Amino acid sequence: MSNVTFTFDGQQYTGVSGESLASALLRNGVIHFTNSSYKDRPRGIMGLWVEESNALVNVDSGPGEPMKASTTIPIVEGLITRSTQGVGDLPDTRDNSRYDKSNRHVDVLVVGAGIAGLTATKKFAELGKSVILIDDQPTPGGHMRHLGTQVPAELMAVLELANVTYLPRTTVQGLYDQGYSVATQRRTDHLDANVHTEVSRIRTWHIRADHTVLATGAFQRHLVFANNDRPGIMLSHAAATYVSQGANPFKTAVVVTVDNQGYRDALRLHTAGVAVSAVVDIRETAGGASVEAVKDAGIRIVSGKTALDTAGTPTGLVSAVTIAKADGSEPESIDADLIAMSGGWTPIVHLATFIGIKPTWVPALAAFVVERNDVLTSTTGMLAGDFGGDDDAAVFFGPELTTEQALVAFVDFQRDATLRDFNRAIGAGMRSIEHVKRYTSIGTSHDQGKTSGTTTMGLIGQAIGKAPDEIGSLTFRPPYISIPFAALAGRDRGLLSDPIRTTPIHSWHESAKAPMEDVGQWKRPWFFPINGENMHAAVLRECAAVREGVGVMDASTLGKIDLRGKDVGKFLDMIYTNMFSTLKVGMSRYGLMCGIDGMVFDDGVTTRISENHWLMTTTTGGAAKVLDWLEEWLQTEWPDLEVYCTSVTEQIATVAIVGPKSRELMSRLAPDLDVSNEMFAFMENKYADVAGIPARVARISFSGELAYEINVPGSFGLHIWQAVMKQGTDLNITPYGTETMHVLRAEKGFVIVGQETDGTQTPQDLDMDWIVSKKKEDFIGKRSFSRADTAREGRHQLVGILTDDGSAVIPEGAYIVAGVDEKTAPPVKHIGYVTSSYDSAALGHSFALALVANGLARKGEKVAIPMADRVLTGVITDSVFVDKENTRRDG
Amino acid sequence: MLNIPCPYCGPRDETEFHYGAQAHVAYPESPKDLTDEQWAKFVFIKSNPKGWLAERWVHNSGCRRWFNVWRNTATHEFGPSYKPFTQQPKSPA
Amino acid sequence: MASMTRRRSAELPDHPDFLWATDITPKKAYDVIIIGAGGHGLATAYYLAKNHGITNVAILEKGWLAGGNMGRNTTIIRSNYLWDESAGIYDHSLKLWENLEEEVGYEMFFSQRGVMTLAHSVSDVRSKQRNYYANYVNDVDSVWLTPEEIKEIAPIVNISEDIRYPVMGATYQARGGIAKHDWVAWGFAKAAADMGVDIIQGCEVTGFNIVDGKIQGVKTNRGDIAAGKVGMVAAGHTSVLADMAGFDVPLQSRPLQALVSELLEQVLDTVIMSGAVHVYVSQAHKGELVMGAGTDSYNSYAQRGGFHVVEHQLAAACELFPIFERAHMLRTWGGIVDISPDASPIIGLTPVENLFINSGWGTGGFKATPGSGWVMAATIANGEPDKLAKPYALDRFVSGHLIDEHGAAGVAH
Amino acid sequence: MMVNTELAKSPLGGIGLGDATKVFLKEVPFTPGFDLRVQPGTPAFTAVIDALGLKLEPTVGRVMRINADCIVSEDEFPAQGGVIALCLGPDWWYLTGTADIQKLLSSALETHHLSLVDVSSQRTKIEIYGPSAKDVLLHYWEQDLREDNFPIDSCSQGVFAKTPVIMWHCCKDCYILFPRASFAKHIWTALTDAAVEYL
Repeated sequence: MSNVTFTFDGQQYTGVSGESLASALLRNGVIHFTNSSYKDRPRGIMGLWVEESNALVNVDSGPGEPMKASTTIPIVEGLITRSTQGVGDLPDTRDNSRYDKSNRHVDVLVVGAGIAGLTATKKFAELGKSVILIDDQPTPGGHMRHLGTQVPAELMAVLELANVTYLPRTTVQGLYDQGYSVATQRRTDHLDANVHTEVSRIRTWHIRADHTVLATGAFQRHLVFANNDRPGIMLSHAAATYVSQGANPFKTAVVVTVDNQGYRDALRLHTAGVAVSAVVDIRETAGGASVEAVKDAGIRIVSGKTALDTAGTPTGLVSAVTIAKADGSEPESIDADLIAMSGGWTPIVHLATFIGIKPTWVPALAAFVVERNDVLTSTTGMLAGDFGGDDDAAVFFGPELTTEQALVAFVDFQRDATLRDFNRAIGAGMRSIEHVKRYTSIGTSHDQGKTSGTTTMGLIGQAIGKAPDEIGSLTFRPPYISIPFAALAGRDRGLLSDPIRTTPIHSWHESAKAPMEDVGQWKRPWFFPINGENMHAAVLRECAAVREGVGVMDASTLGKIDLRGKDVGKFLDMIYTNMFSTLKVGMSRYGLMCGIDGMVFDDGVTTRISENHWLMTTTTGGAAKVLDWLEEWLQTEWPDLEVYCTSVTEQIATVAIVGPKSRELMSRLAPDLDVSNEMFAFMENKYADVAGIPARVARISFSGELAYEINVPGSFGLHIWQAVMKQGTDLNITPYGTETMHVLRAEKGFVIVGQETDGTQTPQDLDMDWIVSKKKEDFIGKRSFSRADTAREGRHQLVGILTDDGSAVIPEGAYIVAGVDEKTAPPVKHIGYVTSSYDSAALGHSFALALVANGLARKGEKVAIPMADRVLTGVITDSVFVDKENTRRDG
Repeated sequence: MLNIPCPYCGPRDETEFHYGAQAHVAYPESPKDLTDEQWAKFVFIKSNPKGWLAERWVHNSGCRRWFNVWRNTATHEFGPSYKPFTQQPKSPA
Repeated sequence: MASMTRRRSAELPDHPDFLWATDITPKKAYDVIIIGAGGHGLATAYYLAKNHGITNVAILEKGWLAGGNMGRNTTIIRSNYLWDESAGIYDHSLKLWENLEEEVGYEMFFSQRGVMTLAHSVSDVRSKQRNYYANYVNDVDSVWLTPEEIKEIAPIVNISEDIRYPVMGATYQARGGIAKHDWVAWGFAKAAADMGVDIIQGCEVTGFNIVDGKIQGVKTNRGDIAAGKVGMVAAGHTSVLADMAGFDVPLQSRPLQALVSELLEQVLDTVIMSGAVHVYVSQAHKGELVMGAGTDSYNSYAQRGGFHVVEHQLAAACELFPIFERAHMLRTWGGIVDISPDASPIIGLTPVENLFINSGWGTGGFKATPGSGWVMAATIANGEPDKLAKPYALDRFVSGHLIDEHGAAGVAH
Repeated sequence: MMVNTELAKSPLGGIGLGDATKVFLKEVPFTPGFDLRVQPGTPAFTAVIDALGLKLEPTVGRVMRINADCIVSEDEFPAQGGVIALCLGPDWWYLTGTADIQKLLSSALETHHLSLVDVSSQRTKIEIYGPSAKDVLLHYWEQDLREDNFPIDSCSQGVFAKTPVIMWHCCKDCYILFPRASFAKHIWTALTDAAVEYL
């Protein structure tokens, strides 16, 4: 036992290593710990562990932490703490501690390493079960630790067994369905400074146990009497434990009890050298070994009385207690600087109630207990009502008090909630425990009612003449004790906060300093600025290069699904709105998918590689969703279709070379490939060696320009890209990003699912009736087209908009008003909104796509776009702005 | 964190699955012959009882199979799980 | 955080000495029975009495008053929804909020501290901006904030470009804010009770008396009670009631989890929501951080969800608000929200004559409490949908005229 | 397909890290892989078994192999013509090894309804071995890795650091992850961050 130096409220103290901050402060004579949150009353340490609701601190040393119970903080050299008044503060600095998580499956989880928990561990370990034993104390033994008695050797021995994992300083925070528990382990706070930084400060355990044994023990309750909150008024079990461990600032004690625990603690105080003036017992008669022992020790026993009120010193410490009968009669004052309360035991039912178990009230024990023994969960020890025999508690929570006394009789210390508040709640009509809690805020503070819960229900019972269990059930919510946010974030911070997806060509994009766009989890190059260009300049340049020369884009993020089997065509005819079964081998076709509600859901190009082998592409964001969609229909509706789906998104890297000069570049990359229109037509696929790699080349265009998509195995993606850049140098090959891709497709009126659509557009709304098969008997979504609202005239339809001022780019999302003479000040009736809007190099003019009510019939009409700072005007046009005749795609 | 009994892989954490709501709602034989009301019922109405529900899950991070399982929505207790197009076990209720 | 002044939080004032009568024995018959003493049910009863003079009303509650989602939500109030229909009903509700404390005569801690909705990607910005412009034409107050302007209003937001999903902008509704849920419910309850409404707790509806397709009353665990009209305002339990009444509702009941921290010095004096990273947060009057996330994926009536949802939410919170790293999660809980296919409510008539429905508020019901009660009361009183409620009729699922607010819901589900 | 490693790049460039007496992590680039889909109990299934010379059992989680003893820290499987089959679903196997699997199955593919898709670039291969290998994995892997539940030559698909992976317990203290190529860097970052405490 070495000494350590620590700081509390700016003053240095010395304590014994291994003891708690609370213990060390009592050892140093600190009884007045802080003042209360709202009423500013002096308060001292009252408890022993997490039930403490007065003595909270902010920890300023180490990583720092607000609002910690001083009873749970192990003192270490250099510890710096500040008392709080029930409100924490958050430092502005980052917490650079490491936090992590780990997962375990186990046969049996035992919660609590008291005698009951150790006994259960022994039992299951000897049956050959794997056991995880979790305890929130630094060493095993539970109450025995506090009593200073030795844990039997045969129980200690189980900790050494190979099939037992013992986790001390670990708190089971939550118990969930199917034996799932969450625990937090404090791994470094008890260690002296400079712990290796690779060790996590707190580890969150996720444990799935076939069976969970709850041996969580119990807390002692306080009693509700006038001025029961003065420093020096403590739970008897806590006071006796501190004092017998040498942390003893007290001289004279009065023990106020409802059970024999008070007598046991009186003896411990007596033995430790505190003069016990009296044991005041609300019971008329008491018996048992501990009672006899108190008599033998010559300690005065007062029967049938309890504490009514206390007196204090000028600084507010308790100096005397007035005892009386429960009705307040026969008062007598006794001097004492320690009032030790034993109000009965409250078994720790938290974990049980988390999974919906309702504790039962046992009057003989004056406690809510949980007796459970089923496949998933069992209880033992004090939680199960085994109080070890002779407690013989009275059901008593406090004496009758006058209104004035009730004003200072505290039920919840940290919330400063008094019996008076409580009585007002009853008077106001509150009957449910939940209502009383909300009316008074009892039980909502940092300790979450660990001490006040049962007391509150008991008092309501007393007030309206019902048993505590008729008031409602004692229910708690996870976590058992508070947990730092960062600990629950674990490693999911910074880079790891969400997975980043990259293509095989990503390293090239990075070295080109391209700003990235987050598309789902993918990082995609947004644009490729050269010599300090801004985005607008870069995109105009990239667009022009593609329309006039040749550009290159990394299209590898598109979702790709390999489809095999004789029924793929038939299947796709149901999935897509248009016909696929007629597609010829070697050809590609654009397709649109709808949900059963008839609304556009995804789109992409699908290729028939061979008779029974197809390759579908999806939107970048839609890949997983579409694969799930296909599997759902195949597995749950049409299991007889011979179709297998395989994701090949990463298998295939796709490099698109686009623009009038792409043919020249393609022929350089693949000398053996005939790239003429005659031999290699639009939507055709060819196989050739490209830069030495066998590739599938497709004549697919998302820009309207002549284009070739080079598809190779992912591991060759970077090689192909580099070859394209090399071979294209003299053609001024121009890499472009997602923004330019968006502008180019918009100029052609091609939609982007998720930009032109928001889940409420049919193909017809997108002016794509051409892609809805009239021949097919059925396809997914078809039936919904004929619903009243879906079939009605005047739905929002995709059109173009040209602003009168060609230099003004309408903000995307802006709403549109019919005519320019209409009122434009809000509230104003709108006819639609802008989905896409860009400046266009090709047009030398800005342009936009929009969804407008009855828009197709409105082409040529003037519109206004009202915004807070200005009103733009323009005209509704066709949604295709460039190359309406589709001549450019063939070069 | 539910522990969901996949009939192919055994019990796995909820995070490996996607939910599919009420089981045994088949795509209509001939949608075009349904009234709008009947079609709306197929599209939008899924059973939502408090208690035992035969529901669909897909083990999409595992074997990728869809399956059905009885689950009590009031207690999160699982009953038997079973493959599509196999005999439905009777409700544990 | 120099620009941030930290305030100590204050104790709340006392509730009144008397709230409502308890242990009421139900009468044999009422003009109107409201099923569910949640916020919307209480507000419905209040406006039935106040706006329509109908006071022979009973509210039947199987548990305790405001013990459902009203007692366990994150209390965010805003009206900056996307569609015109939504702007109509939610902004009506917000206007009612703005005079509610005075009108009802009860402190509700209604605080118009603003609601900020962050955007984290190019497409996220696009859809949030559309929302912003939609609010503009509907005359719902809304502004667009740059990251720097966000920092002005909420200095604790991390606007660094290096985080996984950088903050690229936000919509901000200054009139939005929070209120204290219990106080709101109790205010409505007290005012309704004062006007003669019977609030009957621990009274569970076990069936309906329906003759020739017309409601006659309800069966309860405390006997049959006759009624001219019945309103179902039972949130997550609506499907169970509809089953008893013999019709279908397109609802799924899902767990929605929320959590609070311990009391902390004030560091956040607005409401911040981020659909992209699934977190929303405000700091309540006493100083606790109140946070919510997305719903769990499966149907449940168990009032609890998966812990992984909470862990994900706190990870997101630490990224967005580094100062929260050391804050403690003090309590988590789960509610049961009734999710409709288009994330919009279902209000109006049912196939049973004189049986009315108000449900499907999903994750967003609290903000609508007064507006929902207002239109439901009018619908019940007049026997036909209030004009603001018309678009939300059950038949929209047949016609296909959905009001798809998924994008605008607190968290994109 | 034989990989021209001159021109090919693996997602992690064959990086390795650690200490075999504790835990060692490394990427094994260019491991061939195929997704096989075939319905057990069909002629197609029999044809596959004959062609591979490996009696596939349709038990999800079972790994079967011939001529393919796993020798950790060797970049190649020792024997030529080795085939390893990881059963991922009731009609789904992930095939890897040194054999020319495409060639072995080519005739079966012509005559039967089955699907064999080259996914060699879809996934990469990361070996994690050493006494602490399991502990490192359990920081992210929520499935049960206890030997009786996940013995040698078990495999499983699941979520690892929020990404989809195939996990194979290939021999004592040795596990192999097959992550999707696009997530490889993320998984490597996650693994090395978790490994720090054990090195």
